Amino acid sequence: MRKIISLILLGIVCVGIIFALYSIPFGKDKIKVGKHYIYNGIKETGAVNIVTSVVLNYRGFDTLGEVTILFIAALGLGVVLYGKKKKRKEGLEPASLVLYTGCRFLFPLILLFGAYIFIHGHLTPGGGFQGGAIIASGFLLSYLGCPRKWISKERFNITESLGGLVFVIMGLIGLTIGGYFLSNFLPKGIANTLFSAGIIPILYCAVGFKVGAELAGIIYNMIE
Amino acid sequence: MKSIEIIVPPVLAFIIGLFFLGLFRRIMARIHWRYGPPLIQPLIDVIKLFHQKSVQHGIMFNIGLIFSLAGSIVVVLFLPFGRICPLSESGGLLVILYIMLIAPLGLALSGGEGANPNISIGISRKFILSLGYEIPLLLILLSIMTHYKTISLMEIVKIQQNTSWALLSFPLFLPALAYLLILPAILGVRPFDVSSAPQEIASGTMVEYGGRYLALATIEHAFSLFIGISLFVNLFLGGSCNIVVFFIKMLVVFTIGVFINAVFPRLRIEQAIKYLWRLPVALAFIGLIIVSIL
Amino acid sequence: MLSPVLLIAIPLGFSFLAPLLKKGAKYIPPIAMLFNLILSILLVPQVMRKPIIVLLGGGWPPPFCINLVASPLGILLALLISLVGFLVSIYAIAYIKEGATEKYHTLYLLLLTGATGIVLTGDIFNLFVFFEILCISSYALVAYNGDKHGLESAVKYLIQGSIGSSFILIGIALLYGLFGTLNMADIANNISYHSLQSPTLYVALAFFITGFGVEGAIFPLNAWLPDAHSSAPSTISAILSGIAIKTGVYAIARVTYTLFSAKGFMIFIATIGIITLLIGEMSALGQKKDIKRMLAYSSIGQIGLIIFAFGIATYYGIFGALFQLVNHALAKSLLFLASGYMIYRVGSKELSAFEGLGKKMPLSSLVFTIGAFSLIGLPPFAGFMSKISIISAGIKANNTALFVFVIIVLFATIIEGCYFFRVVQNLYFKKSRDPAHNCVRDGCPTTQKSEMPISALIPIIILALLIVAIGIYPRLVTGIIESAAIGLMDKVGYIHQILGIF
Amino acid sequence: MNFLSNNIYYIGCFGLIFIGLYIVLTKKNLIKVIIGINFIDTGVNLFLITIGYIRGGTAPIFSRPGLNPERMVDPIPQALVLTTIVIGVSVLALALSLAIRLYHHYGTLNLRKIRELKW
Amino acid sequence: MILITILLIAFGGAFVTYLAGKISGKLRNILAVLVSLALVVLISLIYRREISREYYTLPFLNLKLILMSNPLSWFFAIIIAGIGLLSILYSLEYMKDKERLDYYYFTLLFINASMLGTVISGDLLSFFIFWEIMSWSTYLLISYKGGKAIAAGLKYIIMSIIGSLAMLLVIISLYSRYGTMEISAIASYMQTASIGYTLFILITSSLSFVIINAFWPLHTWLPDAHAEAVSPFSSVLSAVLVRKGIYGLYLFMYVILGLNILNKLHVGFISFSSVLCGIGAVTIVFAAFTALVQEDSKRILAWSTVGQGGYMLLGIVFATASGMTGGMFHVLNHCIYIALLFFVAGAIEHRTGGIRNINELGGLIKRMPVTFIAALVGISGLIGIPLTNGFVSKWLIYKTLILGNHPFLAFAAFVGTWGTVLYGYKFIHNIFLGQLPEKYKHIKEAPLLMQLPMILLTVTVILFGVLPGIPLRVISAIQRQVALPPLQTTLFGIPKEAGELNMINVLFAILISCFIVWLLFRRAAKSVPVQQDDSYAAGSYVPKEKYHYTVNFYNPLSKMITPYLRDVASLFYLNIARGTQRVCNIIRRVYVGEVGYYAMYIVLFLAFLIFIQMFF
Repeated sequence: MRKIISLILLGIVCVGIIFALYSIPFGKDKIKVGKHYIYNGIKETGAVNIVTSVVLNYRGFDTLGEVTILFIAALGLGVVLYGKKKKRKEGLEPASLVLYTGCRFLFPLILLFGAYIFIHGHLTPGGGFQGGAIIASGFLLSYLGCPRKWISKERFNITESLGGLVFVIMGLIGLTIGGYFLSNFLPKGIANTLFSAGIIPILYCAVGFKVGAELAGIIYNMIE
Repeated sequence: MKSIEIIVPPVLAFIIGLFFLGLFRRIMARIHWRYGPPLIQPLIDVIKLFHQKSVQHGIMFNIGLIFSLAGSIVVVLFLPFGRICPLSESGGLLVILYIMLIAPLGLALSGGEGANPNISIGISRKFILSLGYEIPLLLILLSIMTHYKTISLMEIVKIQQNTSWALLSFPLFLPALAYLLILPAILGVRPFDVSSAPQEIASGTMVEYGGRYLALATIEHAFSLFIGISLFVNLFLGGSCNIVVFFIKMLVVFTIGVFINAVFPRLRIEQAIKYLWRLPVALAFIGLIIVSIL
Repeated sequence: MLSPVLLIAIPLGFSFLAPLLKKGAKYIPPIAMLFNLILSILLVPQVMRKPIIVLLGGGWPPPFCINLVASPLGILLALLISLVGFLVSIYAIAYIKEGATEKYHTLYLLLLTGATGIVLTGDIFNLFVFFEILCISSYALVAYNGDKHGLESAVKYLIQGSIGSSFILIGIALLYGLFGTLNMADIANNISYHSLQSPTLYVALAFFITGFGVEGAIFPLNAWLPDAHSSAPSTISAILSGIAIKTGVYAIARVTYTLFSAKGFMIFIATIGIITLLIGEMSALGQKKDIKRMLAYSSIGQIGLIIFAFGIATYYGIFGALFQLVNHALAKSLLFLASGYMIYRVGSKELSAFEGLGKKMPLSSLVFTIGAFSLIGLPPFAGFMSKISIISAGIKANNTALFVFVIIVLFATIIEGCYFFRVVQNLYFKKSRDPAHNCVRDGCPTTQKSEMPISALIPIIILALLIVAIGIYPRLVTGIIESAAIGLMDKVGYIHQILGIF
Repeated sequence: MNFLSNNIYYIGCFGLIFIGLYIVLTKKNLIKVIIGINFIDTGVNLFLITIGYIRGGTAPIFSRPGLNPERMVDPIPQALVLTTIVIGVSVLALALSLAIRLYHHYGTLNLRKIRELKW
Repeated sequence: MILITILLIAFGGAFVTYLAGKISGKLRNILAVLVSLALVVLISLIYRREISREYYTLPFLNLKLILMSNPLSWFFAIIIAGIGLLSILYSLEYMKDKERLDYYYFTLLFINASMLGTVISGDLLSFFIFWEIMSWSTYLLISYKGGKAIAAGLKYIIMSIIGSLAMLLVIISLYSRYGTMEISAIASYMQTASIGYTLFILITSSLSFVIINAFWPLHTWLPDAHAEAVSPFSSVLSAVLVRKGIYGLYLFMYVILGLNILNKLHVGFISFSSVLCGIGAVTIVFAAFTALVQEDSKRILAWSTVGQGGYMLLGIVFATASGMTGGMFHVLNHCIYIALLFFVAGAIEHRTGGIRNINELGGLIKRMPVTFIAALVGISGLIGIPLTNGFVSKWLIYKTLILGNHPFLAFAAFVGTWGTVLYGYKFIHNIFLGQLPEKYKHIKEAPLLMQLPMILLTVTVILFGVLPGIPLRVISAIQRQVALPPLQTTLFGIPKEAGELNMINVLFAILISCFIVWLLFRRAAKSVPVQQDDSYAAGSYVPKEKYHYTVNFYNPLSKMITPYLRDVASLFYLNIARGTQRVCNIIRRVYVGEVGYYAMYIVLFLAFLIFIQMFF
């Protein structure tokens, strides 16, 4: 019964969507505001990766919100899982040597790769979130592979907070210097070089650290 | 002249009322095939009672009774007696209706102070009974007042004297009939004497009275007889310009009442109410409807 | 440098700072909210003259970057949020004792930031992001108590909320596909060139209303509300009821008025509002046990009233709606806060446990009564003024359907009266039944007064005073509400202000 | 067939959304419901990307000179999707943690049994 | 400025009294008395002022708040202030050892203040605001005692809210139509309104007044509320608050609409007035007979309050000089004697330790003579025995009814009066007369502070009964205000041209006859006081406990009428309330608790939206 009703309802919605999508043909060029970004993005922000310039400059405020959401998720996890009985996995078998060594070997590499991703966010595909996720995967690996080598949660928290603060403070500095919140007050440099695009790399670094720390923290919380 | 006008009606009412009381016993006796007491026996009784010592129960026991009698006297002052009506300009029939309340209320207050269960029962019955006859009575009075478009009793009498008796005029004979039917209840005589049933509740309200109290109560009874009958005469028989004619009219009405009294047994209170709220109310109601439509 | 962006940035900064402070975290929300409060009060005169458009990012003209619109409406709501947020956070200092307190305070601040962002932003996707900030932090906060009910309601809230968010996102995507822009003024501009015939717009509007309706608690999308309100900590219930659902309503109003200007659709909105009102109030009357649940249902009812007033679609209607929104935020947070410590003291949410509490907690009971009276709409409290303006708007609209709705509103008011008076008489006129039953926690002697701690008392007294003050002197708020209502009605002006900035 | 090939992406993403919705509506296991929500999220994200797509377009990155800006896909949806993914992840994480705790309290994840709060 | 001063003193005084109570009880009592005294004085000062208005702008919806004094409002204001003062005086002793006195005095003063506000407001909005304040503050005081009072209060407040919302509808509708709330302006606009609209206004607004005045189908709140409130407040409730309904009806019918329009409002036989008359008549009869079977002293009085309202209605509905005067005068009279009677009931309650069941009492005349006299005079006023004030107003009303050819209404009124006689006597008999129960052998007369208001009121009852010209002059000023022909009056009654009533004649007649009878009585042989059980039992043993016949006093009658007195209205409302509860309970089941359904609601809503948008 429930299934039938669900199907009927979804059918009606589906019909509506089909009607709606008539006006939005697939694959046609219907970019409006985006075009502006594509044509003026490099000039205005100095970032070659237009997506990055959108993410951190044109729509930098969204990104701030996004960072905040991740932050909230981390905090929320802390709230929800607070007071859960901590069961140290005593009977946990230590990982095999290969795994252990592999993990230890890979861990810095992964971190490095993540850092690369977010530092070069304005040049290549990728950025703070991607880099942060990679870093977090490194921590996941280390948690799985080397259970004894856990990094204290406090540090994650501090990194998180600092990352967020850097973002906000950069925005405020932009407000005081450039007149707009998150305005690009640093010199834009030459396009397609590492030290270009003003504050975008700095913000991406902050985001990268923050996301990494947060995801790692989430993982930590979940595992515990 | 004015002062005589004020003094005459109560005195006459006193005399006529006591006479009616005597007459009442006399006629009853004749109907029962025995000699009755002399006609002035009530007067003698009253005088005698005034000289007897009695018991009393408190201040309200006295005041209530005094109020009661005084109220009756005032009612008499409001009723046109022949041509005499001392207080005709003080509110008319509506005032009479309300002042008529003083007498039973005073009696009830006085009796209530006596704290005898018989009295309380008597009072309770009396009030219920009065509610019983007041409803048709009110309808009757209303139809008269509505018909003549006045609330002044003097006016009513005057109009009747100019035209014809209400008893004989078309819609008003119905209320008149109803009045006759409830007259015994108004007078408090059998079949409606359940409130003072001597055999059952030892005369009800009267049970604690003796001496001057009983005397005053008797006088009050006399007055109420007078009031009930004279009201009928004034309302339906066109009153009279002449005291003698007026008296004769009263006598006729009274006699009819006594005959009814003599032949019916006492009704229980529910029966009385049922009786009063059926035929008389119906008659009066129909009369009122006709009057108000006309 | 009094930029409205600070209303968002500073609390965000503070909340990032909060985890570093550990014990001191509980003072962060009051400070941040006090800052917001002062800032928004300072901004009011400026905004009343001319809305401030704040550009973010590189400062490119709209629609090329996100912008904040500090219109009278936005500032009014921001003021409300910071005021209620400030007071509730003071209350929370003493109230929140157990659990991950510093996380609580941070999340709380973030929730308010999200709400502020929603009311200030001029970009539909940014609105969505702030919406998510608000929602996700409230999911977490609802579960804060960590008991089974809190978790259950949080899960339910989360499931419904995320469906709603997805719907919003679909709506955004449809609009973006149609117009290629995310700026609300720009979209509105485009829509007013299009006639509203395109089915895409219909469907997008449907998605928007459904999505925002989940947070805005319109019937039948509000099933999360009674659960969440009743099982969250009282401070959070207060904020959810006073702020969170208001932002949902704001979003609906924004979408319908500014974005779509769906005039013909308004009567439908009014109908939804009336249904919500009826269902909410009647459920509240039916809920005889759990006081917080009753209050939650009452919130549903009040939201229905607000939405109904928005649906009248005249200036007076919007005025009444906003006025009611403000009053309800004040009164309902007052009620939740007052009931918070009452529940704490008697150790039960049962209505019957509150019997005779008027003696033990005289001030809390008094303010509870004031809040309840204000909600019923009794003069001289604030709720009366707003209710009367809604009713007068409904009658002035000169529409038979609306007139019938007004009568239903009056009927609902009666129901409201029934259940609130039930509580009031429990507080004052019933003798407390079982002494042992009353004080479970704290071991307080039963005869003794056990009023709230002073830091919790101050906010609720301030709220009560505000309610009375607005009721006696409505000019306190009506000025800004009037210009907010004009602003919301004036779609062309809105577009012009934003797009015509350069 | 032409219709299908033209709209295969739309069909795909809305297919995901509807499957997700269907799961949420009919399944009673909390984990499944969470998965359903994730389906919806993914579908919506795909839809966003699809809307910004141009047939034969390239990524909007001027990694080397001479790229044709006309052929670049819309960068905005990509930026948006970045945000929505993060939101999805956050919700997912929170949902899962709630599920963990809920299981502790109720001993079940059957949503038909987790209904102490009602009416 | 005097009007705003009055209001400020009234409201401010309430708050100050409350705060003073936190310092010391004595200070509070003094303040309460002073405030209410000041109100009486101030209001007396504005007597004879010509119609005066004071404007205060409410910066909201562009409305002006107007305070206005005119004869009508003065009439009601002085009643309110006077009864307020007396009840405060009375409370000083009565409430002495009760709890939460600050609250009590505060609320009582607050209610008085709001009632004053309603009568001196010159626009409908402030009228409504004060009205609502009055409603809820009254609720707070009705429920003050707890116990049964809680339900009574709830009943009251719900009905009162229903009424005031109806009034709100009217007010807002008038406002949206004419853009003003000023009574005089609306009155001039209404002259041109359509019949239908006028009827709507009249019927909807009178709903509220009918409720507050407790007319028949909507009376159900009153008996409970009056019986359960504390006695000084019951007197305020019954004397003043309830009569706000009459004020409101008068305001809407005569001040706002005026005679011309009222006369137009009829469909065939049935006119608005005739419907009201019917309600009034039913109220009178029903209430009188219900009071008859009550056993609770305050409940009897409460029902009598219901019933007497009918007389007022019958009076004011007929826009003749005598009817209107009678109605208004009856408001005043009823207020005086019912306050007196509630004071009496309160005094008895106070001395006997809260006994309200009159069957348990008896013989108190010996212990509480002053109270007895007060009760006797009060009941006489209630019945309308000549020489009490109630008589004059009833006389006027009857006269109007009879001469206006409404014999059936008059009949109802008369029957009601007879009912009143019965229960009035029962009240006195069961409480004061007869045997004094053992346990009350040693109770004292009511304290002096409680006697004082009773004595004052007793004197007033007689005074207005003998010299009705004094209040009638004030009332005729009211009539002039609404362009009705005023009734000619003399000091002792009504002159011959207007239908002759002369109370001084009646007074002398009664006094002289009493004197004569008393002389007769004095001359006769003396009597000996005896114990009450002596004569009944003739010396033999009777149980001491109780032989005073009180229980079920009018047994045969009650048996006959009780089947007809089932409070159908009350049951009906109860069923409505239950039904609503049930419906609410069902509706709340929408929130089933299973999240799948909730999700389905969401999708359903979406589908529904899409559906209707697609196809409509």
